Amino acid sequence: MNSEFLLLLILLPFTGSIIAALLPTNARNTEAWLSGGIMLIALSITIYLYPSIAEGEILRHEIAWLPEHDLNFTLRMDGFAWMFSMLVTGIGFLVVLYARYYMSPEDPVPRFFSFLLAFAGAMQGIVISGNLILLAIFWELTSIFSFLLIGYWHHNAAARDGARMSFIITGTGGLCLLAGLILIGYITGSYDLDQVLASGDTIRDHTLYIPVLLLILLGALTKSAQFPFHFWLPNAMAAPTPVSAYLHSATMVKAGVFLLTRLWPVLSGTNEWFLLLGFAGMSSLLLSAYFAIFQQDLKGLLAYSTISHLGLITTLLSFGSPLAAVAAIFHMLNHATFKASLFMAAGIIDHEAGTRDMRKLSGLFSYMPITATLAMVASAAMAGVPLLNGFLSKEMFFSETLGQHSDSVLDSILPYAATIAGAFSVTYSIRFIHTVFFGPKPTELPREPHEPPHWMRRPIEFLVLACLVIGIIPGMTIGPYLHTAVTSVLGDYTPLYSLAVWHGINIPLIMSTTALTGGALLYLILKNYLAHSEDGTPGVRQFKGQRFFERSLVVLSWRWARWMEETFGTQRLQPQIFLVVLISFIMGSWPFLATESTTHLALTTETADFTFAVLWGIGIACALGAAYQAKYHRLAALILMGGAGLVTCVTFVWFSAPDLAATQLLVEIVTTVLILLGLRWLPQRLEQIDNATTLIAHTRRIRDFTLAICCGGAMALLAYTIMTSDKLTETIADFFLKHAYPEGGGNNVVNVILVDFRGFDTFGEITVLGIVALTVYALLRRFRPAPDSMEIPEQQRIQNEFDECHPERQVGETIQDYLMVPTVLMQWIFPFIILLAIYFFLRGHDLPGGGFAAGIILAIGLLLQYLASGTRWIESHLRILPLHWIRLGLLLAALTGMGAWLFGFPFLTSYSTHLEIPLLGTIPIATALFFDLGVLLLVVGATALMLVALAHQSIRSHRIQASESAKTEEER
Amino acid sequence: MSTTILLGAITVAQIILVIAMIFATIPMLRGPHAQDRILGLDTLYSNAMLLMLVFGLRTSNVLYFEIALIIGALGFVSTVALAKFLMRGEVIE
Amino acid sequence: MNQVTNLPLWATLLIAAFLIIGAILTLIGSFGLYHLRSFYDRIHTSTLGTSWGTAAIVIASIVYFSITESELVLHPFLIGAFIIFIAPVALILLSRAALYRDRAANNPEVPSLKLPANTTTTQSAETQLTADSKKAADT
Amino acid sequence: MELILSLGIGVLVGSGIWLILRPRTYQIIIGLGLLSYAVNLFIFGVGRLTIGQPPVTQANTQIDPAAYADPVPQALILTAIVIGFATTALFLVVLLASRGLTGTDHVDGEEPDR
Amino acid sequence: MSKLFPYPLLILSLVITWLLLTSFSLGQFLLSMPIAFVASWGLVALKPARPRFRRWYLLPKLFAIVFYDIVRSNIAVAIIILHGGKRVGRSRFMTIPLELRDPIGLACLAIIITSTPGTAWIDYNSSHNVLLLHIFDLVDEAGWLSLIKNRYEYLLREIFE
Amino acid sequence: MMLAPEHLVIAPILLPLVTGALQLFFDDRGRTLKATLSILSTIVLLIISILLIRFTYSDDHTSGGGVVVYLLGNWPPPFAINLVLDHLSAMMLVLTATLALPALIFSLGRWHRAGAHFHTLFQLLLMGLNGAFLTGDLFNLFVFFEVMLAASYGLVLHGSGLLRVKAGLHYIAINLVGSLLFLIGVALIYGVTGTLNMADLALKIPQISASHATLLESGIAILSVAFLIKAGMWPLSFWLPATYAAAPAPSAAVFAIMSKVGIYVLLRLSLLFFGNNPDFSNGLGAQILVYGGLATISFGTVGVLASQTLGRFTSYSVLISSGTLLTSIGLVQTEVTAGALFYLISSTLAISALFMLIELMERGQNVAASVLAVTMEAFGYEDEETEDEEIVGVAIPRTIAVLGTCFAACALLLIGLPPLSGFIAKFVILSALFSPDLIDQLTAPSTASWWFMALLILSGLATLIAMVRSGIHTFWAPPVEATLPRVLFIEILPITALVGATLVLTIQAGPVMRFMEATAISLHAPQPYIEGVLHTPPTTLPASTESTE
Repeated sequence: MNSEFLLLLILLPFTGSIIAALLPTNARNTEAWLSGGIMLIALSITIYLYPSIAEGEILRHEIAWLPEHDLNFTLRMDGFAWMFSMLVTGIGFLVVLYARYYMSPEDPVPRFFSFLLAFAGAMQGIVISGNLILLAIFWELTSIFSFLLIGYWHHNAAARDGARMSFIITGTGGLCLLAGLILIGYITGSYDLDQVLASGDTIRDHTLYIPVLLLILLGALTKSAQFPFHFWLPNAMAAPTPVSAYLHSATMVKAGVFLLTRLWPVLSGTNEWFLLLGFAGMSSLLLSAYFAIFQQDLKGLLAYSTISHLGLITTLLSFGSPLAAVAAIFHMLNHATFKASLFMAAGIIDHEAGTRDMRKLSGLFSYMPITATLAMVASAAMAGVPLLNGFLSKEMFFSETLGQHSDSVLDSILPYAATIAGAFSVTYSIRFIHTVFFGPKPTELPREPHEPPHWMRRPIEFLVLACLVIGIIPGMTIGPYLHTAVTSVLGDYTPLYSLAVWHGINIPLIMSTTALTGGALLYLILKNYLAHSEDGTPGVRQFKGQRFFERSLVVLSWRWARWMEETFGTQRLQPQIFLVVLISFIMGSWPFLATESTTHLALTTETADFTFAVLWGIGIACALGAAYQAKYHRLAALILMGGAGLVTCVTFVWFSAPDLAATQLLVEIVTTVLILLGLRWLPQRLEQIDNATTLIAHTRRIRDFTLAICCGGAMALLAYTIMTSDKLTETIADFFLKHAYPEGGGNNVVNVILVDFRGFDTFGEITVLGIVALTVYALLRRFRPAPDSMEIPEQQRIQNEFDECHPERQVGETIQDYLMVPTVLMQWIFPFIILLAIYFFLRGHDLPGGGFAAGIILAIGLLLQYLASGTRWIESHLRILPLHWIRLGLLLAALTGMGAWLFGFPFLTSYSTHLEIPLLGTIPIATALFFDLGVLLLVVGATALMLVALAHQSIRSHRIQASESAKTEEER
Repeated sequence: MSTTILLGAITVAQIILVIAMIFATIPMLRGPHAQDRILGLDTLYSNAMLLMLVFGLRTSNVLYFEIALIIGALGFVSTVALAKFLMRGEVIE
Repeated sequence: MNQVTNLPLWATLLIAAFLIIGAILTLIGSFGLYHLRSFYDRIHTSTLGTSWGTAAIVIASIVYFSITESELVLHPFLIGAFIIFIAPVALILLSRAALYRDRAANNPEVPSLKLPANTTTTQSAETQLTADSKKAADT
Repeated sequence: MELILSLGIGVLVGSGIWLILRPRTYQIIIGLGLLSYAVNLFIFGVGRLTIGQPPVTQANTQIDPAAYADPVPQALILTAIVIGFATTALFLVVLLASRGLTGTDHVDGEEPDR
Repeated sequence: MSKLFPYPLLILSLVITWLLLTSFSLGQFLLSMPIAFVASWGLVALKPARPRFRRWYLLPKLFAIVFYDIVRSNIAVAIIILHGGKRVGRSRFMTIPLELRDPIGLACLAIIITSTPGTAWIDYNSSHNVLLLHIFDLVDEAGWLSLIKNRYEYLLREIFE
Repeated sequence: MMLAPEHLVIAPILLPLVTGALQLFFDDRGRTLKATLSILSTIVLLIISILLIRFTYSDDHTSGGGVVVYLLGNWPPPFAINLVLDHLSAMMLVLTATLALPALIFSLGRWHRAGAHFHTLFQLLLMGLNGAFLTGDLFNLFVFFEVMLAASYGLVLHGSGLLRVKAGLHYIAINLVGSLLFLIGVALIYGVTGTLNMADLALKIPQISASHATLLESGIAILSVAFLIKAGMWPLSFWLPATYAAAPAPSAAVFAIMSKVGIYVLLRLSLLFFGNNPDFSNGLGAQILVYGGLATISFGTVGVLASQTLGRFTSYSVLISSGTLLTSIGLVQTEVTAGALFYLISSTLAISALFMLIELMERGQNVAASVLAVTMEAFGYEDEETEDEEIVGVAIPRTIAVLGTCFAACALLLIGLPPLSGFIAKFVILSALFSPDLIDQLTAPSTASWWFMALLILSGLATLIAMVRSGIHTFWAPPVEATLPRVLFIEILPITALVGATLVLTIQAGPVMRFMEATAISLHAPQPYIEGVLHTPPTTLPASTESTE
């Protein structure tokens, strides 16, 4: 029953977040009421759940999500989770209250509260998820929402940079964490937390322990801002102060140590764990405490102190002893209380004084005595002054550092380092208080400071009270709760510990005293320096983590990436084609090289026919010639390509493929004309001008030439092998040959295949043709020729000028004379070509021919008329609407195919019969004929559309040119 | 007897025609002017057409006539287009 | 491969003769194309193939198929007819284009334009404008 | 026969590949033309070569599939020819458009640095 | 009738062509009619000048002459080529003034001249009605002139004008 | 019409075709009508696809266990062409329609006016895609590839312009070469097997004679190069970023699935041809896929980081997605395949949405500015505006808020961050790679698996860096008012719809994954497919059916 409340704990904040996002911009109070209410409800739920938790019960709530992959929406709450849940909701409530007064009325608060609630939900999710993957999900969600919260004031560059940096670092950590958790799942066979917690030994003994540990530490340390990933936290201080108070004291950064504690039972206790974690924790503890002293920004100081305190917790966890773990858990709690209150205090100071720069702030005590007092108590807790909660956990820490953990240098320097760090923390705490509240009255403040609204102070008051109460009577206040938390983590290993304030005079106490006096002395020494120094730690001031991060990000993600992109990629076409060809060559010939069996290359010359050989001699010469001429003599290359095409066509005839030969020939004619039409728009290419042969170009040519020869050779071999290999006994062709006439109703098997057996191919093929025609049309509508080919061709200019020079001639007469006789002939041929098309169309089913050939013939007939009479003349006489043909063709083909549905047959089922018509005899009629008619219509339309669209460019460019020259004349 | 004569004649005719095709190809390759190349292509086309007619005789199959017919009726189109390109600089005005 | 059916001897001889004649005429024509130097000479030679070269082979096939199919197969005749009517178109267009190009290239072989009237302007415009047009030769 | 045809295919492929590796769009279009001849012939060769046996059957006779050339590759080539024609036409127009917009006929739309 | 079939001769030749392509049977003949009609549309749409055959009975004569000339010049040209084509200066251009102006007549002349080896139609100048020919073996300029003028042009003018 | 429901199988091909053809009857003035027609047709297409996916669920339609075979021309298999609907193809159909509808709606904002025949080309692209997914014939696949490519050429060039034409030229050139390779491959396969039907091939390939085996391998190798070009495997993929980035937004949005066609075919054919061959997973082919895929992910990662514009960035994401899928296919494990299928859907939806979104984002700013944003950072020009100490936030206009949310969603999807399906997809692949079941077999995860995991995470990281970079510059860099783009509701709607679809995918991850697993199992054990195809009888005349009964 209680377990369903767990779901509520998650759902409430997220629902609230959505509602908050939808509220109007100025609904500051509503937002605050909503968020506060939600936090309060969640807090009450948590409190309500305590009795069952205290009995050691573990609440579970499970919803199946992806059970196959063991990813379920499992919620689980034990004592430790409960404690964190209290922090999340309790401090969350206080922060909302504080934020209500902190945020300016002009701020678009819906976004703020929405993100804040969502963040709270995500944090709550981390705390109570019972499935490792679910935990990772919430983990990343906290990164995302913290990014959004830090970047809340995104008009501020610092906020953007800080947000980005925190997101990139914690996000990366999260991805690593996910990998680590998946590996844990791999090792333990489950992602379920309970199951994982039960298999600690399996994990520690596994070969993958080190990678798992590294990945999980990466996740946790980045999140908790531990050295060397600490630098994002100070930059995240660009966030609004409530965000800092919530995220950077109590929740977000705590997630890392939370996870470490959660997995402490299964991961800790090894040497690697101690060394890695201890190093990171110690470095953070010491360095950040030192850095904190030199910060001039209040929040910067607090940020570094946070890193330092988290370092303390990390160090404690690294020890692997149960007592240290207790101390760690205790310190998490304590740190949350005093740090949150300090952040809020800093926010108040900032709010009231208008600056957070400690060089400008001083003597504020007289303006805001209550706030000052509160801040003083909180910082005393931070410094570890007795009778405050900070002292207790720090004392535990000191005593733990004395223990023996592993045989290493780290171990022996631990107590000293801890003491020094303690001294530093005293120094920065004193500095915080002394600089801000004491000393002369401030002079350069933007506004007159005074006490904040008292509801804004309430959260601080509450937290400071907590510090005091816990610090004075720990056993009665926090004791039982801490115990619940500790036992849930440590289980049977829970040690005996005491939360007493006074343990007698022992080494930890001496260490504490040393730290307190040392810290105070250090402050006295540094005081004057600090009052005017630059922001940042001397010596490493130049070395800013942020700058380093940005630089390395730029280098890594930009310079190197660009370099790699250029090195391993290309934008040029030639290398791309080269690679494609090369790879196909390698892949295609690999099987031959890999197998031992050499393919029999029995050169049988006896069947070689002299005529055929000579024919291909011609073909080869043409192909080589075309390859040679294509650069400088385009027309020659085109002509030679025609020659090669002709040889191909003859080859088709030779080997019994009349249909192919006809189609090949017709297509070749149209292609030639098309290319000729295009040739006019290409630039002049002159051998003498750009025949530059650099060494690189030369090498490239040799390389290409080699590849071309290799591929040619390979293809020749491949072709020879397959042509001479045994003929298959059984192919689908047999079926076609046998059924073409009886069932397809046609004798020309190729045509029956095209319109019936594999009519669907033809269907697709004509669609391609149609699409291309449309594209060509669309493209040419926007066509603009290059300036140097815009003018009318030179020939026409000369001929027109000639006509102009002779008064008895009219302009254009040369061309008229030129075309007069051919035009007459071509016009008279036209009906015969139409006849030929009809002939080829009608006989296609039985003899070579068919819709495609007929269509092209018709298109060529039209083309001839264009050639003879010119576009304008033809279009004034003959209205052909190519688009009309295309759509009719497509529809006719489709409808013919669909006709079969009427009879309950699949698409394209054909029906053929032989009609007895008087006088005409039997005439084969097949529905495929209509399909073929569709093909014909489309082919005519598409071919004509392409040719005509291209031909129209000449007229258009003349027109453009004319209008432009007219324009220039007007300007004169 | 007559078969041998006929076959011989056909073979000879084929060889002669294909040699004629070689002669037609040479101007295509050699030039020197575009018009020479075009003329070569035109001749190559008509030679190929004749070759196909003869091939039809050889296989005694009427089917190949259609190819010859297409070359005969439409093969000139490329030549016409090429010629007009030379004369006017563009094919369709 | 040998699908040639038996024919009467006279027909065989007739067919063979026509075939050889046609082929040889074509060969001569193509040889001329290769051999002759001037484009205008070449034009004449290519006509050999398209006139009697074609005609002879067409006749041969008409005879052959008329006998084998035992009906008058005039089908190939159409090829001849098309060739007769169409070959001129290509040649006329091509030779005029060649003339233009030769004039533009100042080829001394071709006659410059002589027009009976206004001889003063016959400083032929076509030849006049050739200086910059040389580059257009042989695209 | 097979040898000659294979050589022919090889040379067509070689020339075609040489051309498509060249920098000028026109060379590419000619190269693609040659390559498509080669590929068509290759597909054709896959059906094995037969002389004088076009796949045109006689009506109402018993059909021996071995007596005819394989019609399937022929049908495939017909489709391939049409598609090849269409795409060549498109490529041509695109190269013209590229030439018009960039002013050069280099495949990359800009003259390489010399 | 003449609107529907403006070119009866065309229809006729289309029908004949169809029959040649297919077979001479009644069925094909019937089929050829609509097909020829459809095909003739192509020309009708272009509206070229209708040929007027005034003395069509002269056509056979023309055919015969041309046939004979083609055979003759075939032989002549073939011989010249086989001799190596060494005829310095004998292949030349010549201009011929014409009187024939009918386009179809000119087309016929062009066909005749071009189909005949040895003569080539190079250029025609409409403003002066002058024909530029190229003669392969030009020995006797006057002879060629009269050949064209009297043998062909005269007949063509008779037929078409 | 007793076979009416059966004919539904061909509807995804015919419907777009007929729509496209009908649209040609109206000229540009009838654009509204065309648009209406397009939308209606695409909606119907979506409904049909969903019906079809239900077909594959219920087994009572055919004997083939969820395999529905459509015999075109009513010829008995395997001779003629047939369409095969199974889990995978049905899924791809639904995905296509799901992408098409938003893209189409988006185009109504402005793109469909940018040139002629947009709607027709769009519909025909759908026809090509659907045909490629449905066909069961190798050569017919070529034809539909060409339909798809031809339409895509048109759509890339739609609107013309220097950038598009330049990219289009490369795209077309590469794909023409690819098509030739396709033909060579198909020819070789036909030459040694004598069949073109995929199911029949699956039967014939194991029985092939030794002398033909090398030829077959060579043919398959060449064929797969053609598919790898389309799938965008490095180093055959350089055309892809330029093309996709240059394509108009709605076109690019549909293109998101085009690279997946190559993947689809590889998946289908490799498992169909070699699924029964236990050596396949260790063979060279699988290795090429795995390592090629890894290389592709790496290259995509590099490209994502190096991109100056969002368009290129998204295109490189396509490569990452392709690489991930290729590797997954190459690993030949049922579980991984299932995860990969989930990933396929998720990443395709995300990329599609992003392509549309970036168009809207870039509409507000001039592109030069966003280029500058990156370079500015690269060359260390710091923003000199830290003086801005005002502690008042800036209200975000609603448009920006919606765009920003969508952008964030796309980012999460592509990076693989929770809570959207991108995370689930990556998780599912990874958890399948490191499946706990492997422990029992005592087989350590292969080296490839480790690399795969590392690259998956690295690519996510790179995407994160790049997306945060551009997202911040677009949405957060001041002043917001100046960059407020004019965006129509119908342009935002499709993007949100796609993002919503991924949300559904996330919540319904369980059922979806079960479907994917069923699909993966059927792919890895293709016997039902083969039998389903080969044993489908042609329809007999209704009359004769009665007589036989």
